[in-house]
Amino acid sequence: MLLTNRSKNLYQEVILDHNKNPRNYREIEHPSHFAKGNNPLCGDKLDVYLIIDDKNVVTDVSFVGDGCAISKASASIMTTLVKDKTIDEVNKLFEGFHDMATGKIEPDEDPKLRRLRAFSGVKDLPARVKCATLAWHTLDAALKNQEIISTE
Amino acid sequence: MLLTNRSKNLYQEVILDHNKNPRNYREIEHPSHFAKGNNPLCGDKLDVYLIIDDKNVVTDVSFVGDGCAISKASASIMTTLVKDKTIDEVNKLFEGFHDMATGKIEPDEDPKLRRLRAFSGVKDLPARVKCATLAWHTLDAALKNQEIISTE
Amino acid sequence: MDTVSKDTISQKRETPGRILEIRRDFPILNRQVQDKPLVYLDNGASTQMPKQVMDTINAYHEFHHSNVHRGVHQLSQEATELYEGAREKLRAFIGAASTKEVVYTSGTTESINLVANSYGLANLKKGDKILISNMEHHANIVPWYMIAKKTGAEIVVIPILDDGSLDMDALSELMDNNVRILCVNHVSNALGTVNPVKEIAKMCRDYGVITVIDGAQAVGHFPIDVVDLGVDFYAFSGHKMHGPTGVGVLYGREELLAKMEPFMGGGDMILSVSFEKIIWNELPYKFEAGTPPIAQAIGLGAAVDYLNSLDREFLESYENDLLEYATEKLKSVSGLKLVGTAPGKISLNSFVIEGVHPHDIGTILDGEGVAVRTGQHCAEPVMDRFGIPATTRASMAFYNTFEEIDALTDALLKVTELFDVTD
Amino acid sequence: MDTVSKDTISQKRETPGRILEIRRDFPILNRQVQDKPLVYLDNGASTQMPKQVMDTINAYHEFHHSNVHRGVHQLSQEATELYEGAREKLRAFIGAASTKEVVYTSGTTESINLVANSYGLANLKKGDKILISNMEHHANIVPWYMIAKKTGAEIVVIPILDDGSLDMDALSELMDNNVRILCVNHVSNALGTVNPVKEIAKMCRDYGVITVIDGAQAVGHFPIDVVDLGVDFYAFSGHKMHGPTGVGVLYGREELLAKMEPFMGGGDMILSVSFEKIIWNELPYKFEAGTPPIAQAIGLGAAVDYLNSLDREFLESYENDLLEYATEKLKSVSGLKLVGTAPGKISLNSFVIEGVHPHDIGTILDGEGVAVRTGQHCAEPVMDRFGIPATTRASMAFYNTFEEIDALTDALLKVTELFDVTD
Ligand SMILES: Cc1ncc(COP(=O)(O)O)c(C=O)c1O
Ligand SMILES: Cc1ncc(COP(=O)(O)O)c(C=O)c1O
Repeated sequence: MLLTNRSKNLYQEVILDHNKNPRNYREIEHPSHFAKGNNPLCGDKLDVYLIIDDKNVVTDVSFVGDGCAISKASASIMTTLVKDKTIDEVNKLFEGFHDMATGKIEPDEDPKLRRLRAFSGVKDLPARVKCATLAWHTLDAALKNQEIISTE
Repeated sequence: MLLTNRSKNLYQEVILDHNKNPRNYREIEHPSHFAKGNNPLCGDKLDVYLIIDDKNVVTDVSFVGDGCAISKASASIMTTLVKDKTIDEVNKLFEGFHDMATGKIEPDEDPKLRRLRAFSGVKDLPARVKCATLAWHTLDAALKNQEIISTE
Repeated sequence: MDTVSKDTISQKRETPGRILEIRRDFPILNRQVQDKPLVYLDNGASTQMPKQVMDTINAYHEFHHSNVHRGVHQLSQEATELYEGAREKLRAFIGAASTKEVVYTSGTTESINLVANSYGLANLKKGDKILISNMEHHANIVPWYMIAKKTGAEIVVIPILDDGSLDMDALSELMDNNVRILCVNHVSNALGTVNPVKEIAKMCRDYGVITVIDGAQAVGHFPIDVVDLGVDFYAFSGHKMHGPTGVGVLYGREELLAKMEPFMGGGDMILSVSFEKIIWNELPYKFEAGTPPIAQAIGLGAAVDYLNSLDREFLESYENDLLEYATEKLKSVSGLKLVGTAPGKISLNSFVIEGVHPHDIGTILDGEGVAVRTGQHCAEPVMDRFGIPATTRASMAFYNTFEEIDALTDALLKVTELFDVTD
Repeated sequence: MDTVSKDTISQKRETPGRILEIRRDFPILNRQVQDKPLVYLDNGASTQMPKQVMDTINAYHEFHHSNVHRGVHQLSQEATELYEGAREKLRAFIGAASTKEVVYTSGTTESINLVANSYGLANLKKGDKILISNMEHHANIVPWYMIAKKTGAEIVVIPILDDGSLDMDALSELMDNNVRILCVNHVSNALGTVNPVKEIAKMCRDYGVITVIDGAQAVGHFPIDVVDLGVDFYAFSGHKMHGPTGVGVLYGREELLAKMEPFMGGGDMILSVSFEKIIWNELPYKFEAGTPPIAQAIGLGAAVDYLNSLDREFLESYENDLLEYATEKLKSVSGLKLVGTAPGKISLNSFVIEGVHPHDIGTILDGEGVAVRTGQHCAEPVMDRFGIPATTRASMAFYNTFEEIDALTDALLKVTELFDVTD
């Protein structure tokens, strides 16, 4: 199969795998934080659930929703990364991820972004940046107690 | 004075004279027919008064109004021409004038149009055809008992 | 290209020379995208413009530009003649009785908003019904939603069948004496369906129902005759028929337009203005407030000339061949399901692929130089009707080739391979 | 051309080389009319377009055209970037705080209709007052007249002084707690008057009155800063600033726009649509229904680039010289009376000649190649105010020359000779 480099670069094994078998794909019955994310451009919809303990640590996190491979894999990988992190650490991760997806920094510049490197390809695809960041924006909204957000 | 041919052709002595000294420029107190004409494009306004006897003959005709030289001279000349004509004759004259002003016939083709020949130059000036025909359209409206008309 | 038998539709087909010649009129078709030749299959969103239209617009700007209607000077008269000349071309193009019935707008969307506001607002009240098909573009839904809110009228949805046809039986049943307005597109941009507008308009006349036909997707594909169709309002856009953006048309029957109040106010749509009293201008100017899209209207006239210069019957049958070929070819893609398989369709295929989101399909196709649209196509209710979040849409024009359909199919096979889709 | 002393304003003056160079950018200025060189003095109606803007529009059509916002493919992304890039240029051009405040429309007229309908209709009621200056263009009168009819609000006219200035004392007295909206143009197209918008806006803020500024005649002549001016809404058109027809802008303060309902409905201005519930899109998209004027917006962005590439301070002072020269020159024409002699004016002279109707003047000037506008300039109340049926208007742009003013004057002398006008 002769795919262009751009597509190969974007649709790496790790993304295809998380898309097919998303981790933490479930509702949490009594979340301490929750938000609905919405990307009207492509119809992506994502709910993010969180349980945060009194030490500001994410003790559980999950998502459900519909979306493209990029947004689904991004959500799945996000849940695996933020688990057991403090809110501060989560915010830093979001920031780093956002900078990488929009091309502001290279993934190699920050070791914490290692496992998110697969998404660095979206920076060349303005219309797809929102797919990659939707889960993170929704997480951010949940942490800030905004219940509905949309990325446009 | 070196005017272009077009302007010389349009602004002939006869037009300039009727513009300066319009004939039958007065109101008629008890007209049998009356109409207000209006060319919104240039703000020309013209009232035409008629007295028509029971033999369908125009026994008196007059106008008042504001307008450019073309429309004023046209109204003035019109009043001098339709006086003592039957409605049928007036309609024929209107038709001939209209055809000449819009370039459908040459003034020489119809001897009755001799005294209207000065207006044949407007056929090259689409924006001015309405000025030349406003008085005639208003006359026509008066004869048809339409009280207000506008040419556009 | 391989030499192939022309009869086997599932095999490769050769594009007629006449089409290849027409392609030369469209400079953008030479573009490269990701180092591959552009395969432009997004004509439903906007069509490309031939050199002839560009040249007309340039000549207008270089030699004739001026404001229209209000000037006695040469340029203004030329601009007015070109602008009004284009209106006459458009009149003939859609078979309207008079240029009074041809109102320039900024596009289909404004055309329909004009009808909704000028006709709808004045003629609808609580208890009245507006019938809107389930396959409408948002342009023929949202304005009515807004007017329904204001008037208390009720929107009633005309359902569609599983193949994407309008449910004509259901429509007959929905017709009653409370229906005032019926809104339907001539051609669905999401499904490709060509609706039986003439039949619908006949039914509406019997009930005294006003028809608002969205012709955005029709005008570029086949000839229109609004009188033969028997419709009341017909809306379309320049940029979907190889003309410019920023211009469109509302056709309306003179009798209706004459009674309607203006939509917008400003210069040119009035006969006289004081602060106490304003008198509206005559048709069609009553509905054209302010400086109109002069260059764009003239460009649209040139697009009409361009289409008229082609053999439209041939183009229509060629587009049918393209559709047939594409429909057959897409069958070879695992997991692909067409959305919209009505018997009468323009050359447009909407589809989903099991397990692959349209957005991913679009990105991968783009990497192969193939431009398709993915998403809801401004027709969310269609997506809801078919229970899908979005589709991928390959919408063709007469300048597309069989080879481009092959390129589309090849690119889709790469998608299914990457995402491991099996039937 | 004769060599003359540059200090004697009533004598001939030489046009600076920089201006002659700029003229080369405008192909239409080479036109011949009636076998004479075109002297284009109808810039108030519409300005001419430089080659640079044409080239941008052509390049867009030849390489990038596609619909915006909704596509993942390359062309759509390029078109979106160009279209949104132009918005950012316009934002900077008028000094707006955010692109959310820059709404594309089809022109000044639609911009004002948008405010009248979306803001006016929702916020006006019986007893409220709308202040409108007596020098407004119909575009800033008719929409308010329509809204006043619907809401019962009252239109109150701000008088103008004999020289064509706004009567600021009268304005102060008209300000009261029932005034909701004030409509005034930045520059009058009939008189040339530049209004003290900053001062007016300050007064309005003190009374909580919303300002709707018609900037159609301002943007092409001098730089604008909406934040410095302190206005609420500011409307202008592309074709009056050397950009294309079919596009304009409404600037609105974000706080106000955010609370307003959309004007038109359709694609792109919504986040989600069902027949039961529709959610509007964010700013500025909420106000941009349907396919926008894409090529035109991009062309307008190019017009901004073009203006920015020039030394605007120099152009402004050159235009002042032109005005001064023309004002002086026109004094030599028997029976000529200027209408509008306010201390602050753009390079525009409206005038009447005793005993000669403007329409005749226009035709004779056209015969000499001189394009002026004659009539009411869509500002009938101004004509009524000065008790005249119409004027002749010579409206200049930075590409006009002193020699062209001479040509205007010479042609006017022919008029007075023909019509035998004496002082
Ligand atoms: C002062 C003024 N306001 C508004 C307008 C209307 O602009 P447009 O016709 O481009 O909508 C014009 C131009 O005709 C104008 O000069
Ligand atoms: C069926 C249909 N109706 C209406 C529209 C709206 O047209 P425009 O965006 O040009 O106003 C479109 C195109 O987007 C369409 O496909």
